[in-house]
Amino acid sequence: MPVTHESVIPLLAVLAPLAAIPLILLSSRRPNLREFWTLAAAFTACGLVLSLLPGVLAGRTVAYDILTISPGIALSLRVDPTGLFFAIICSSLWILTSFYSIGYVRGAGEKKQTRYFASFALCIGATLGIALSANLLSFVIFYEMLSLGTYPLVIHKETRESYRSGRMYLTYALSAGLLLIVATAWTWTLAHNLDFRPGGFLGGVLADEGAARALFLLFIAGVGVKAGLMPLHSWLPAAMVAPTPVSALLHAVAVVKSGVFGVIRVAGFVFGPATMQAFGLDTILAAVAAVTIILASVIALRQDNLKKRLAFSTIGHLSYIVLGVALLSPEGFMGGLLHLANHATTKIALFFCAGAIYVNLHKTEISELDGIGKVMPWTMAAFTVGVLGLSGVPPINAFVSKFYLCKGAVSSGQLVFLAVFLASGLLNMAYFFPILHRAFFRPGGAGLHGHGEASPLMVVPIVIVAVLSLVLGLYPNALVHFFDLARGISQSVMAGAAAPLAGLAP
Amino acid sequence: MIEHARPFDLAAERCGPSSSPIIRIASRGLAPLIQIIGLYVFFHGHYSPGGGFQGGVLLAASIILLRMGLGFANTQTVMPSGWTVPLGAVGGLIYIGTGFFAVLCGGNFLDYGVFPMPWLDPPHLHSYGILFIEVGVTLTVMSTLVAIFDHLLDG
Amino acid sequence: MLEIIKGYYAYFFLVAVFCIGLFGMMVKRNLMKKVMGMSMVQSAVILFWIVSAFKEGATVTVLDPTREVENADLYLNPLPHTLMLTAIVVAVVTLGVSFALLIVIYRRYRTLEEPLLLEKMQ
Amino acid sequence: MMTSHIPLLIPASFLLAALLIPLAALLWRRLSWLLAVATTGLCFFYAVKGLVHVTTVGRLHYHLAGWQPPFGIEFVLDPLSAFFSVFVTGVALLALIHAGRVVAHEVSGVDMGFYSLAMLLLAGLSGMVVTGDLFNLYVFLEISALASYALIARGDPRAPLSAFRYLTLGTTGAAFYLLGLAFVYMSVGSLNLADVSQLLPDVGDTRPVLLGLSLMVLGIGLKMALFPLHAWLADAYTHASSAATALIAPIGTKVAAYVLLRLMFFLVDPQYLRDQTPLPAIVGCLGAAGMLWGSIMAMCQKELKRMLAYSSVAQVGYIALGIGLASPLGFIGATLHALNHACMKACLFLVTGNFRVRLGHSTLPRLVDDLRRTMPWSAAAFTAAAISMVGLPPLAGFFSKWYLVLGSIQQSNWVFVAVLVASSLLNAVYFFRVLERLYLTPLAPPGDTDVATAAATREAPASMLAPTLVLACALLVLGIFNAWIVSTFINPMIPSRLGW
Repeated sequence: MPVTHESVIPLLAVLAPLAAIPLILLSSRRPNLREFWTLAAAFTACGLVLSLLPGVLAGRTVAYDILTISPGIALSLRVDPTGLFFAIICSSLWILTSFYSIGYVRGAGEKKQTRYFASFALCIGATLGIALSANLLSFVIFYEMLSLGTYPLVIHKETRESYRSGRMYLTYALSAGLLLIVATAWTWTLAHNLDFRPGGFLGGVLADEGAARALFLLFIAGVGVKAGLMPLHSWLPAAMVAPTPVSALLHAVAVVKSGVFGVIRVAGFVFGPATMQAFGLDTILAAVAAVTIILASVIALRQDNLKKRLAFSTIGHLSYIVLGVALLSPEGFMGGLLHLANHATTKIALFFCAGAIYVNLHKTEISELDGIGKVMPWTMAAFTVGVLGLSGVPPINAFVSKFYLCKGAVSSGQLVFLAVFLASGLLNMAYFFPILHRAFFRPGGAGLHGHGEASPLMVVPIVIVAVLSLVLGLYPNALVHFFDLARGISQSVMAGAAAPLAGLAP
Repeated sequence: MIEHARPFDLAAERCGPSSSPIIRIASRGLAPLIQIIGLYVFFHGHYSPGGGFQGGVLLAASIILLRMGLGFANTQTVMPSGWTVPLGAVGGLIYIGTGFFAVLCGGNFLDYGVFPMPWLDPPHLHSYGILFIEVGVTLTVMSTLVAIFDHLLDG
Repeated sequence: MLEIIKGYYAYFFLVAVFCIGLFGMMVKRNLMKKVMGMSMVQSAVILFWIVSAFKEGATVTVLDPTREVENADLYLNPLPHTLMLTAIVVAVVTLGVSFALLIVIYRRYRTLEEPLLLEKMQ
Repeated sequence: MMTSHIPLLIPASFLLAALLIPLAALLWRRLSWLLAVATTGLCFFYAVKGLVHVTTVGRLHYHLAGWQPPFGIEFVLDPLSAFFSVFVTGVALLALIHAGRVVAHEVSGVDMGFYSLAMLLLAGLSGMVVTGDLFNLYVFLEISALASYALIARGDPRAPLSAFRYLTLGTTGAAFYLLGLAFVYMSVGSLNLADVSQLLPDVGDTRPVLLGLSLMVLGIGLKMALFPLHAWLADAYTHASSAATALIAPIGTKVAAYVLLRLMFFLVDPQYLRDQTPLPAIVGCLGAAGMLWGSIMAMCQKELKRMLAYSSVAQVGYIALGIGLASPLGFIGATLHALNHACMKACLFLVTGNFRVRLGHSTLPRLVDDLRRTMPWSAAAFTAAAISMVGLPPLAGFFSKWYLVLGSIQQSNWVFVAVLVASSLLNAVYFFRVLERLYLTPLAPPGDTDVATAAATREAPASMLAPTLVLACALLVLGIFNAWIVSTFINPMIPSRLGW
């Protein structure tokens, strides 16, 4: 195991957003000061997380025990490459979303903004906690906090429909949390250890296949709700009733990604490839993921509401990552991890555009989007970049991860999943390109005269995210070494923790 | 339950002196006798059947006999109604007091052996210790029963 | 069969009293009858303790000069008797409290029949 | 000198206060409340001192009136009883501080009676926790029961009948306990708990002992409102005055649970019980059934206090489940849940008291004005307690459920695990229903809105709000330091005979 240092930075990174909550609540009368607190928290969290990057690249892992929860298990944070990978995505995109949501909330005139920003900060704090948690129990604790933090956001509009989807979200999230608690307790009884270890720690402990399958299903059910696996996905489209920045960051990046991150932790760091192979668990996971990809893409075809279509496309792309993990091949695992980052940037661009269109033109249905290309050129350009990326067209980053996913499918010899990836690429085009066609090639509808771009506070983040996707597409290792991190992680997991991370020189 | 101006007004109205002189005179004659028997039963609780509880009941019976015979208002001098509940509390306090007195004298709660009475050997100390307890019990039982009678009358 | 009954007739009696008491509490609708059933249950238990202290041919535990002191079998076991003094006091106090409650209920609702009470309370 | 007297001082000073209050009330009306709070505070201090002494030095044995154990009554302060006496007196202290204004507002007539009875109740409860003699336990059981009947009877018009129903059931329970004790006494010959547990193994014919034990468990189950024997609880807690409920609800059933712990873990060897007899399994299954039934009933209640009463039945089911596991993890889970639930339930009932004093009612459909603005602190305390009851991690409720799940899985008892999950979800349903009512502006205007109260409400007075907030913060502290609580206080309690 690489040498572990004791340092308080991971704790500060998690505490930064949480500390902002009381400040936001106190300064509810002065919006500008309140927004300043959100931005300050965003920048500090991102700065702290990035400051950890050189250490991790050089192979050092940093840990911090907050307190012992129950004898033998501590609520502790540990910055290993996987945790840092997810933390970077969340904290960086939080900055962009903060700017965007300030523009959005003021543009759409939302009420109860203080509660909005406070629960936003709580969610991000919990997500960072999930990313950096060192063992299963800390993961569950932050997981439950995230479920609680998201509830006020889902019911933000306080209409009857938002209450209903809020209740549905809560039922799914709480039952998932409870299943996870039971699974964690079972793991503790079996292995008396909950700390994540590359290559898994349940190797020698699981005796019979039935128990292993039951435990795996418990974990996947617990984590799969947030990862939008098919039978447990129906809360995600319902949660689209929330304001768009919430859908953008939470239901495209933070909440659902923490579900997929949970799948990565369970598959890679609790069970480990060897045990999954031994008990045939990977085929279960792969089958569920493949079905989800195809079904989600097909349903997305028929959705007229823009945000619902994006939601189903998110469900599909999340299962890309799950399928990548289930392939149990180094390239597949790496492809999944990369897609975690790439899908985040592209999907957040699409949601931002949907938000800008709503705020600017008050249009939510796709059939109303005729000719807005001329009215909102920058937004629709970013939208095009996002769409091309998700369909797997080369210059944008989603292509890189899809390429490695296909390579993983080929190297693991399961060509059926290769077919699934390619078919879903086509389906992506099938449900995204009509939107582009309507926007650019259809004559402008009636109410478009006199409308320009949305406010700069919203358009600038959209363009930044689109450019980010493009840059990451051309230089996958740019800025934050996503590529090296992903390769290092997949090697360590596949080799079963034998290969130390030292060989990860930039 | 309408509250009268002063407590026990309703009781005073309801329970006037008895109409027939025989009862009035007999109750005045009998009451002291019952009280003496009550005290006798109380004091001889150690050797013969009896003790604090039974003594208290007899004393209460005599007071209630007077209440019924001579009327509620006239017998206030014997046992004022307002005093019944506090007197019961005082009885309990005597019981607890002897217990704590034993603690103060260094022994355990209710351990009469440690009472600072050098001229008595332990067995006698125990019997006199019990006596203090019995006094408390008698007082409590008597006043509680009279309190029940008064409050029932009072509606 | 006979010596079983001869040996344990007290216990059969107690079981009968206990069951009658429970039956009374459960089935009777009048609250006062429930209180009677309750007191039967309590006295059955108290008597059960007293019966448990019985010894063949033993006398009450008061020093009798004619009998020696060392032989314990000649005297009944005093402990259950003393304990049951307290249990009797407890039973009396419970009866007292239940009667107080019944008086309050009667004063307010003018009836002690449970079905009528429930209607009046709606 | 004082520490050796602590086991006695706690019940005795409560009794002393119970007798002093009628006299004190003659001098000045408010003095009875002050005396009650002062005595409870003193006893809380003694209990804490006792707990510190027990964990550092060792057990405290106190022979009443100097008689040695097998004959005389012995008060014992060991880790379990010290732990329970601390949180019983602590919660009672907060409830009594809160009761100051509520009694003046709700209970008609002289409030001396309330405080004197409250002291008597606490004397009985702390006596039950401290005594080492089984018959003395019965006497204290009856004292506390009688005090609670009287406390419950002074409430709204339906209170006397529910108090009467509680009285009949409670007395039958006590009669069963006494009957069971007769069997145990006849076969063992001693009444001192430690003495009996040593004499039991070499008792030849074990049938009467087991019958006696099961009768005692039945009696205590009735006092503890274990599932099939809980009929009295809902009416009793709903119709009593909110001050009485806030005092009785959190600690009444917990002390009965303490007695059940004593009977099932210390009187008889739990290992033997679990292997030879179905008793722990029955208690566990009744607990599980109670958890489901209580939560389901709580879901369909309109009135907040009745809902909390049914949720009490469910939470007692958790403790019974822990006891039913008859393993160290089950023991830790049951004890920790007794502590957590006492604080949670006390906080919830105090908040209900705040609502009743300010709004005049606590029926859910009529909680019209969003209390988030008018009573922010009470609503916040209610949210903290609700989240802890549902069992979400940062707060205390999660950790006791964690131990219960661990214990169930260790015995691979999947039924209990499923029931734990299901009842946590049901808890979530009926608590979030109330939270939604508190925090979100209602959609359809409910039928009979008494608009008058909407404008008049303002935050509860400080003397009622302070204990509520202390309890809410206590939940967070208990959650965070639960590992320390388990390792320093609960582990030394586990009976040595219980193998892992």
